[in-house]
Amino acid sequence: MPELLSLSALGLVFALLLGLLRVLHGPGAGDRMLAIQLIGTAGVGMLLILSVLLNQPALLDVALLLALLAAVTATAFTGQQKTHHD
Amino acid sequence: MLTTQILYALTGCMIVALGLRGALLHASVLQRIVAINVMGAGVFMLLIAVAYRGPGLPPDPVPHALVLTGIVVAVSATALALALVRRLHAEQEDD
Amino acid sequence: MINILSSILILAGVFFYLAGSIGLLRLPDLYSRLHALTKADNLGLGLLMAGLALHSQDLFTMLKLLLIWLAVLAASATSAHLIARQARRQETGS
Amino acid sequence: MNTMGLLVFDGLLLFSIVGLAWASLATTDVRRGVILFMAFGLLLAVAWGRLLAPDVALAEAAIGAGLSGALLLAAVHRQPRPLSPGATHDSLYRSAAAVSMVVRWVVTLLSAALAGTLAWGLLHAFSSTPQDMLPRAIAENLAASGVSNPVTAVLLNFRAYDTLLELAVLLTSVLGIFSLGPATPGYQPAGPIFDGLVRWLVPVLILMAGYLLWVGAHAPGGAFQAGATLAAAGVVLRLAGRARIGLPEGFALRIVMTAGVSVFLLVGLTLLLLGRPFLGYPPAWAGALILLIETAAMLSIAATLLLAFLGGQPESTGVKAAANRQREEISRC
Repeated sequence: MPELLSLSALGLVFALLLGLLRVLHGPGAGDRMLAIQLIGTAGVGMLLILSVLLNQPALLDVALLLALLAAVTATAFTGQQKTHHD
Repeated sequence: MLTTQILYALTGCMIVALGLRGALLHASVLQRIVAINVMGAGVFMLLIAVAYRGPGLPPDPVPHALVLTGIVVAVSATALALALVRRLHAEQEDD
Repeated sequence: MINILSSILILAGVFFYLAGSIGLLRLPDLYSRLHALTKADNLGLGLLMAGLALHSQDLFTMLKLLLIWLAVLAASATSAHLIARQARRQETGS
Repeated sequence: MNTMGLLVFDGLLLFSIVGLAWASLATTDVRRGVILFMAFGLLLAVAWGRLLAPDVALAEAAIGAGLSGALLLAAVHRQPRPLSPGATHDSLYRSAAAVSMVVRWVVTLLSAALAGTLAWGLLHAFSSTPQDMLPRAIAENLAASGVSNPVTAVLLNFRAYDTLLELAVLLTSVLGIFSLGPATPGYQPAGPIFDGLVRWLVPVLILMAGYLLWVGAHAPGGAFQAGATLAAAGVVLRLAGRARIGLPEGFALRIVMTAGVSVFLLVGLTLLLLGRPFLGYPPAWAGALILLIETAAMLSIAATLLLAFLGGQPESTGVKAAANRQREEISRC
């Protein structure tokens, strides 16, 4: 089982690297933000695997927080600030 | 000597250097703020690597506590810097 | 038996992650990439979670894993939608 | 196989982290740099988890991957767009490289030299026999600290002075931000999809903050992580264009802002009056006192970070009404 888990962690890092290429290439800010969402989900997956592999149950909390805060940054990307006098 | 520890510590050094270079060379103030944050992250990585004791062993909690407070101070310093940028910009517009 | 099933689920999850990220990289435009992304989010993470939950065999851990999956599902569906709409708004230049 | 697999995992993770750090600083497009920096923060949280530092990973997930990204993105959105690609009407936001090639190389070499020196010193330190006096002292005294999470024990008992001063630093930074001007204008009201997200995300974030505060005594978590999560809930409300984002107004706001420092000081001084050292908790009371201080600290940290996101003193409704009245009078003239 540990072998399978470290292999899966490697698979997720590869998914992450592919996502990184999209972050670097863009072309638009929207593409980059989508890739960030993918990196976030890959990060959540890696933390879950690490939590079993390293026997650290607290990493599940980290994964949950990471998932929730990914949504916060997405809203930060879309929020439209009012101009000064309305 | 642990390979993992050395790997992360050396990466921390590299990130510090990258951040320092960016903070000194960038003309845009916002990017300098990002660079200083990167530099801080490198220092955090160094400290966490030093605290690591190997798989299955409890790490040293003191550097963890240091980094924890460091992260919170860094974000408040960033916010203060951004407020300064906004004010500077408002002053320039008035000119 | 349970071990084999959980291994299959975990590997299938990783497969969908990879498929999703390849899609994100190869597909031509933002909107089709969005669909690729949902594969990784929904299927990849879902299968991975199911595999790990079977492996853990602990009720509290299973519940937490389920909660994480639901959070990711809801968050990623909405935020992908918001990002795409924002991108369209910027393209049309308003 | 297992250790080998993890080693490759470490290598690829660190490669991605360094690559993102480099890419976020190599570009002159500020918006792009900030988005890359957010991805960098996300991966750092994974790295801290890998190095068995879940307390730090929680803080990084809330702040590095969340709040500082939101702060910087908001600053980028506020940034005026240059009229044409070459137009640098504003020296503050000018991103063109005005530094000469020679300076560039000298700075690069100096940075590399610094990294080399740092690495050399570290390798030197690693090769000598480690002296684990401090961790051992903590492990031996953990039972008397009132909590069983060693990081919380260091933060709120063994080195409580540092944490008190840190809360004072946070308060100072907010006062600094207040002195620089009013809060940024609010956000447009959210559309139906965004609103649907807000309706479940905000309560879940608040619950998560409560959970992190409670669990911090015996597992990773605590006031800092809980405060940052609570602040994130306020940030979402703000971004959704809500008028009320959970911050109290006027005098109540002052109390919440200073609650961390004042409860900390009050506990310390009371102990001093009772003939104990400053912040030297009696072991029987330590658990309860730490929870009391942490609750106050969480509220202060959340208020501080949220005010930092507002970027200035929030206009209370009374002040806003007065300002509107004044504006109407001016327009009538």
